[in-house]
Amino acid sequence: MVPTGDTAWLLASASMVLLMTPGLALFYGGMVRSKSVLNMMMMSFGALGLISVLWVLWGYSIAFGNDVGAGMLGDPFEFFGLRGLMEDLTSEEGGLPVMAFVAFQAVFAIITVALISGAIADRAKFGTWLIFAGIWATVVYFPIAHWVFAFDAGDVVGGWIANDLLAIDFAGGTAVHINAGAAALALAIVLGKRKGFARDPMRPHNLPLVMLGAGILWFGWFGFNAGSAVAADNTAAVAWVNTMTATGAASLAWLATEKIRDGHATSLGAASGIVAGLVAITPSCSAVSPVGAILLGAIAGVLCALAVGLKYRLGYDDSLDVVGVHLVGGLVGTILVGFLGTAAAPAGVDGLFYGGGVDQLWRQVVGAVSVMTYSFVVTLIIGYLLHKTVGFRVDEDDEVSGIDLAVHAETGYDLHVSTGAGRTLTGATAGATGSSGVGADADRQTEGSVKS
Amino acid sequence: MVPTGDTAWLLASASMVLLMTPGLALFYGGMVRSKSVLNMMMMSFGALGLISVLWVLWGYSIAFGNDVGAGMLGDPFEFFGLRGLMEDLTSEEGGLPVMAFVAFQAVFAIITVALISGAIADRAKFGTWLIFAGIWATVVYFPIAHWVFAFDAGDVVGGWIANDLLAIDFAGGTAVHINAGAAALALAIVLGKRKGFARDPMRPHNLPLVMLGAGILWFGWFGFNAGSAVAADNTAAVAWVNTMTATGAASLAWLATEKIRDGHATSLGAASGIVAGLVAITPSCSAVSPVGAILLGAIAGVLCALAVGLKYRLGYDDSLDVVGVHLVGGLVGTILVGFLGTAAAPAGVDGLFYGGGVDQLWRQVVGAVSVMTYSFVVTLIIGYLLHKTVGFRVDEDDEVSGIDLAVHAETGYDLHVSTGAGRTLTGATAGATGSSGVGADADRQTEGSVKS
Amino acid sequence: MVPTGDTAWLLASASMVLLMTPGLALFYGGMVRSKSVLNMMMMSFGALGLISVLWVLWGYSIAFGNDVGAGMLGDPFEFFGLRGLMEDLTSEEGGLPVMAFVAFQAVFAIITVALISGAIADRAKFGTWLIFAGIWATVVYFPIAHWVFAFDAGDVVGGWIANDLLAIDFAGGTAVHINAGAAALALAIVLGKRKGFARDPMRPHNLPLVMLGAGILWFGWFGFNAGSAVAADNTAAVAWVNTMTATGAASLAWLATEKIRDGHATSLGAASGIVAGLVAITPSCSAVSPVGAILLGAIAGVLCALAVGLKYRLGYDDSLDVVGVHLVGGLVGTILVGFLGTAAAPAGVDGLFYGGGVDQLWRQVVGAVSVMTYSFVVTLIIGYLLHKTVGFRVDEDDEVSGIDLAVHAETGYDLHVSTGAGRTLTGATAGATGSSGVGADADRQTEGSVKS
Amino acid sequence: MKLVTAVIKPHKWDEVREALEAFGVTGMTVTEASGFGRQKGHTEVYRGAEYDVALLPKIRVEIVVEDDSAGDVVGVITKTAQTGRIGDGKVWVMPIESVVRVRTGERDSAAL
Amino acid sequence: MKLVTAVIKPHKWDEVREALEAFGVTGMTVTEASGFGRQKGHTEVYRGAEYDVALLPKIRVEIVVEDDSAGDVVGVITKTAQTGRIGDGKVWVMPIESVVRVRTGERDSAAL
Amino acid sequence: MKLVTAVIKPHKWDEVREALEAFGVTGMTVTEASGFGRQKGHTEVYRGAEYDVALLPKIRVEIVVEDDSAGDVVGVITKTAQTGRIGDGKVWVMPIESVVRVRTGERDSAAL
Ligand SMILES: Nc1ncnc2c1ncn2[C@@H]1O[C@H](COP(=O)(O)OP(=O)(O)O)[C@@H](O)[C@H]1O
Ligand SMILES: Nc1ncnc2c1ncn2[C@@H]1O[C@H](COP(=O)(O)OP(=O)(O)O)[C@@H](O)[C@H]1O
Ligand SMILES: Nc1ncnc2c1ncn2[C@@H]1O[C@H](COP(=O)(O)OP(=O)(O)O)[C@@H](O)[C@H]1O
Repeated sequence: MVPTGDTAWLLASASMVLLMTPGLALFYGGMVRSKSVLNMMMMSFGALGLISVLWVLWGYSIAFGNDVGAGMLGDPFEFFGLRGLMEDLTSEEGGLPVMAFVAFQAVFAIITVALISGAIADRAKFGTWLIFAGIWATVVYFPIAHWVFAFDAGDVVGGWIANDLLAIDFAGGTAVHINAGAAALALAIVLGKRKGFARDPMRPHNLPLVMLGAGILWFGWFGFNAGSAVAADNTAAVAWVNTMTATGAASLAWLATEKIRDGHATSLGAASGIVAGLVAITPSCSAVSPVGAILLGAIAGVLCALAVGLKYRLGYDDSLDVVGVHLVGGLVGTILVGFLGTAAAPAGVDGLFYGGGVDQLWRQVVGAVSVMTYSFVVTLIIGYLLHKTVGFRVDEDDEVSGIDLAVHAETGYDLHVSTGAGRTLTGATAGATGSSGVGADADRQTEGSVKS
Repeated sequence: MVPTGDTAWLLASASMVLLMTPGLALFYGGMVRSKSVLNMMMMSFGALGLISVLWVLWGYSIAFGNDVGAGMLGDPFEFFGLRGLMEDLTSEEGGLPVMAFVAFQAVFAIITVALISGAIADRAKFGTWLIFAGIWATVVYFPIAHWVFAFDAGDVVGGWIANDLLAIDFAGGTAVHINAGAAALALAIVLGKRKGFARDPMRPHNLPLVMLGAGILWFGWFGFNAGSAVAADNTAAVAWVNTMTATGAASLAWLATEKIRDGHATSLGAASGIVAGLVAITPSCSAVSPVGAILLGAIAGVLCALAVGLKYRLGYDDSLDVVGVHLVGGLVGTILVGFLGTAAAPAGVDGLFYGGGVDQLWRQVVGAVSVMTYSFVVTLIIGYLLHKTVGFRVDEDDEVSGIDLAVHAETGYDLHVSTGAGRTLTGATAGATGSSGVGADADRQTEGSVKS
Repeated sequence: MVPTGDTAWLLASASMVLLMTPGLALFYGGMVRSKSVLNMMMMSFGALGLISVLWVLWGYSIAFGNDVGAGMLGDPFEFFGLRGLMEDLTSEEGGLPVMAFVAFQAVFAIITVALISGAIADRAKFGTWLIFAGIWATVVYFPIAHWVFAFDAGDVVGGWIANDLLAIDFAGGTAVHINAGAAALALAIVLGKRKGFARDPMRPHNLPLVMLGAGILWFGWFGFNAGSAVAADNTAAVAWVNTMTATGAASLAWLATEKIRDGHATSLGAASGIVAGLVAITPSCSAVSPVGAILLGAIAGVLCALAVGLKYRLGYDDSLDVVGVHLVGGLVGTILVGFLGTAAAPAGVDGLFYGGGVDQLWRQVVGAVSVMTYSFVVTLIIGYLLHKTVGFRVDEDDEVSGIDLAVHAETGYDLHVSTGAGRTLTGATAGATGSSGVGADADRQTEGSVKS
Repeated sequence: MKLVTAVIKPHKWDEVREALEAFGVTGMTVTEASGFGRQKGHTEVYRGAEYDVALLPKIRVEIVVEDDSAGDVVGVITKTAQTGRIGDGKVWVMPIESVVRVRTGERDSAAL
Repeated sequence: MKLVTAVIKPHKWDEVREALEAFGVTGMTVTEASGFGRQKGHTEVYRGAEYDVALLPKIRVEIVVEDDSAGDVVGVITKTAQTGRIGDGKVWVMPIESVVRVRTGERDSAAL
Repeated sequence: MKLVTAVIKPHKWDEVREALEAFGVTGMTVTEASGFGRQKGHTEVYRGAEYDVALLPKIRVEIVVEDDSAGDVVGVITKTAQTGRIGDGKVWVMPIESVVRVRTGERDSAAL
């Protein structure tokens, strides 16, 4: 028999997490200048399209296929194309539909890839981004998901972090955030700075969009974290409450940091604090108490608010602060489990502050550092290879005049009161024949085109 | 006993599908020029208000009342006003609350009506649109929902497509998309072309809004498709995964088509591909394998990308491509079930490519063509009647200067830095008396009004 | 054993209700002028951060701790920091995780606070708003939630409205809407009118944002109302359907009122009608039939549409009509239960029109008036105290030039085609040291700064 | 040299541009403007409160021309932008002392 | 004929328009502009990075007037738009050679 | 007094402003404009339909200057805004009869 309550929650969660990627597209898209909003959003939407296909083809199998050696990798062929997974029953004597789990994990893969794009705003070739996304998912994300999320089950052997190291990463602080953050740093280095970085203003063009994105991310994150219980149970409920309260605390902490340092509490700060809190509570939401979550969130809010300035000091153009928010926030959340973890919480492990000594702490640090190192190094290699071969960066001219127009032949907004002044339809590529000729429509007035 | 897991999923799904209509309003609204964004959104919101009332009054009864003849129509009086449906139990010995099913099916009716509006952007009288929506839902959608979604149950007799033809339409490829697409074509013909169609540029005024809309639609569509299992079970999970992967594939395929044909992969293309994929997987999500879904999505993406140019060749102004995306996508998805269906999927039927012969194929074709023909013809009649009586189109002047101002006395955006330059409050209609006089407020400065 | 279906629905509902606050931020944010959109949104986001922490600390305990006297207040220390609530079981022999209920109720507290902010658009000090929010939640909302939502259970004694008065308030017509509406009126009086109120135009700067907000609110409200069944059962399903249909009816009724009175049916009217209907059906969704819900929604739509003009007559600047929509709508919905309640609905009580006499009616009136009076008086006191001490209103200059810039040092939009003309980065506060100096980055060009 | 400034209705802009091109004008500079004049503005309604919007959207075109073309250019614009209804706009001509093409530094006639 | 161009603070625009109407000006053309001058811009902060925004929003009004009204129109604007604080703006007057009403083709005085 | 009007490429604006400040210009008024000229516009594609966008974004700067600075100001702008590629823009100079500082009522040279 299928446990319908758990399945209902898992499917709802998966849907909510899928929405996070469009939410991220808004969050990121609002932060760039209006001339590159579409390209920014397209990196997320491109990841959404591509990874949803790759996951079905070989992603799930690499992550959750039977281990092929040392907890590093699942068998890519075992469930290639999800074969054999459409049957009704999943575990032996009844259990969740495997496909519900496939669904839930798919959206994690998607958003992890999309997160990286924040580091390379305004300047990446879209085609190269897609190639990168496919390779990166295959050689970085899918294996790391195996390390962290594939628990041993019966005969099936899973990943080393989950089963051997026993680091606690409830919903992906390592696999998702540290991973994406390290990759982001690598790509920011590979692509180099935007023209005018740290000199020209590159301020957000649409902050309501950023805040909407943050709101959607928060909403979806309940699926992300509470859904990671893979059941509609007490663990899910605790994760839910911790996800709320740590996030609230992080947002307040970020605002307080700004108010003290800059004199103003900003809306971008509130939105950023929300994401920082969400990131930090991701690995830890099953391991800390609600009061611990407040503390953890507040620490993450302060540290991430300070960390986003690093790029100006160190000189890498992590345009939308993926490092400052996801890498730093992921590290904070993962490592603090070693301090703030309490046996009273569902994960049942005491951290240093609760008398558990350093046992869990070192496991957390090893897990975090391993993922960070692997991700950074491999991403650097992939990035440089693509940069030297197909090229990863658009022309400087296109960057200056705006990547949306150059790459996508589109403009984000046309809010002019005039009725499209100065624009004229010159050709409508039509129909199944694929010919791009001028339509035969008598209504068509060819003198409408420009002969400049 | 109520199966709470199934109910939870059904209620969550219904909520998600309700959100699709505002999502559609954004998707459509962003695609028109800024002078008509509100009217575009209002057609969806108007449908949302109106159909949610009509469904309760007689819609549910026409769709799911006992058949009154040949599988064409449910008894409109049986459940008029949903009478008798508030009791606790639904099926005999326990089952889903009927009201949950009422809820879930309501939102299908709403969005189907709203979809049509994309064909008549910028030029329809809002009042006439509402009248049309009410009539169309009553004589087209509610009966067709009976044909397709009303399965025989005990003594209760349902519709002919579901029970006699046995065409597979899991979540409404025929009832929703082919239906709306055919109606859209009819209305585009009735209303005629916008002034300047195919000559003046009518480019999207807010593409981030379009992408947000597409994201919300995708999210809601998991409720649409996976919710159509009416249970939180394996079928729902398979539908979920197929809905994800077909959509991703369609989006990529649309982008590839554009890249090859026009030289640019656009954000509007990504958003359009998403919707095309969602439409095509709607009827088929329970019938194909995940790999089949990739294929099906890719085909839909390519064909819809080619089909949207047809309107310029054939000369009908289907402004936002309801025909190119919903009619074509619906046909592709419905008919491909006859080819790509596999007995390993929940629907359990082999299509032509899986050795099932043409048995299912002809059923799919007959179902699709029947719905398309009925919808097109009846819509044409309703449309012309309204056009000739109350009038369906606004004045040419209002169309040119902008329908938002003329019909709704509003402007979508006021982003001027100046503090509302040149605008002055002249009267505030106040209070329960309904008088529209000038308030007695001493603070009111009447010299503020314009005497031009 | 945990009832997973109910838990799944409750967690999904809680997530949906959390999203309502960002939705409200958009709804409100779109309605103000572009120079104060961020501040408007920040009042909601600030409430989101702050109340999510306070709820965990003492809010839940005040609302749902054992009563400390006369049904007025729960024990603030019993569950301080949610202590002891992380265990697996909730009721004696199994039941919902308490933490799921904690989660669900948390988001009610958050949005109630956020709702108030609509009354004080464009002019409130952000810091004071946060202080107010914390005090108000503690002395107004948490106690009233106890009155209305804390049902006696075994030895645990709850609030007086729920258990003694027996007024029906299914999801918070009194505790949330009348409460927020009365507080809004008090704050509007405390802060006074905006400069130029009722003379200068202060029209919505972004109506698509308003409509998006309304759509998200509607979506989330299904969690709000149907989730209040605290089970995935028939009651939830009835609440769902009533929430849909009353809202649809209210939206149509508002539009009709506008069309008759002003000659135009507006998009702001549609969005406002949606919210009015949602408010009115909140207390009543378990108590009326679907046809009763249509009537109730329509009445609320008309009355709220008329009520929003009152502020010009009476001279208080309830900027975004929290009184006209939430107080009036809340009163309408709460009191109409006394007329339209039917024993056939889940609440099982007949109102005046269904032969139940005035028994339920007076209970509804007493409940409504009590909450309204308490909230108004206490809010007035808190408001004046803050106004006279820390100050509640920004400088007139800042109000005129725009609160976003003055308070948050941000601008909502930068949609200029020019590449950020005239703006230059002068300093990036960097890193963990917190120093705000100029970075050592060689790429940094200091001649980029302005020496005006 | 002269500067011809024209304030016209937005939906006439495309036609005017085409007519000017046909006439031989090779460049112009356009800004979005709002006009106030005899043409009535419109009324907007938000929650029952009415707002008079006195300003109407216009397109403002600036064209630098040779002295002897000025009259013709004004004529072309006047003819093309005319709908005969209030609010069609104005065209005015001002003297210019010099004009430079930024790209080359060419001056006056050579700068056009 | 003269062209009076005024650059003023946005929140003064309504008053200026009313004063000009009262004076008898029947039409004007308005554009949104940004001003750079003695008035300091402001600073915005995004994630701790500060941006100097040197430009300030202004309203730019153009009014074609009869030669002998020019001085008075400038006076009306100067008086009404004055707050006495830095950044109140400038008004300048230029000669116009001719003006045409597009609707009718009327010229000069008749075109106003 | 003279009015110098410059139409330049948007990404050159910051440099031009700095050069003008360095030269001693204390104020200017800026509007966003669109230019039409030799420089080709671009093509946008929406669902396979191509749109020619003839207009290109430009920044339009107005500077009131003393008679004898006009030439130098034009020179500074021309030099700074030059990229050598088509579309760099134009600068033209017109006579001004008077200018007033709104804040003080000061006139002409004193108004700058
Ligand atoms: N004196 C003026 N100075 C500058 N612009 C003017 C003047 N009068 C009118 N305009 C511009 O011309 C437009 C049309 O003028 P209006 O009086 O409405 O109609 P018409 O020119 O047909 O009589 C106005 O909207 C405004 O932009
Ligand atoms: N030389 C100038 N040419 C054109 N516009 C100017 C000039 N100087 C100032 N302005 C305009 O006037 C506005 C106000 O000038 P500013 O120097 O700030 O204050 P004030 O005029 O009160 O001394 C500026 O923002 C700018 O728009
Ligand atoms: N005759 C003109 N009158 C007014 N503005 C002009 C004129 N010709 C060109 N411009 C402006 O100058 C800009 C650049 O002109 P263009 O012909 O494209 O290049 P270039 O000046 O390098 O030859 C145009 O976009 C337009 O804004």
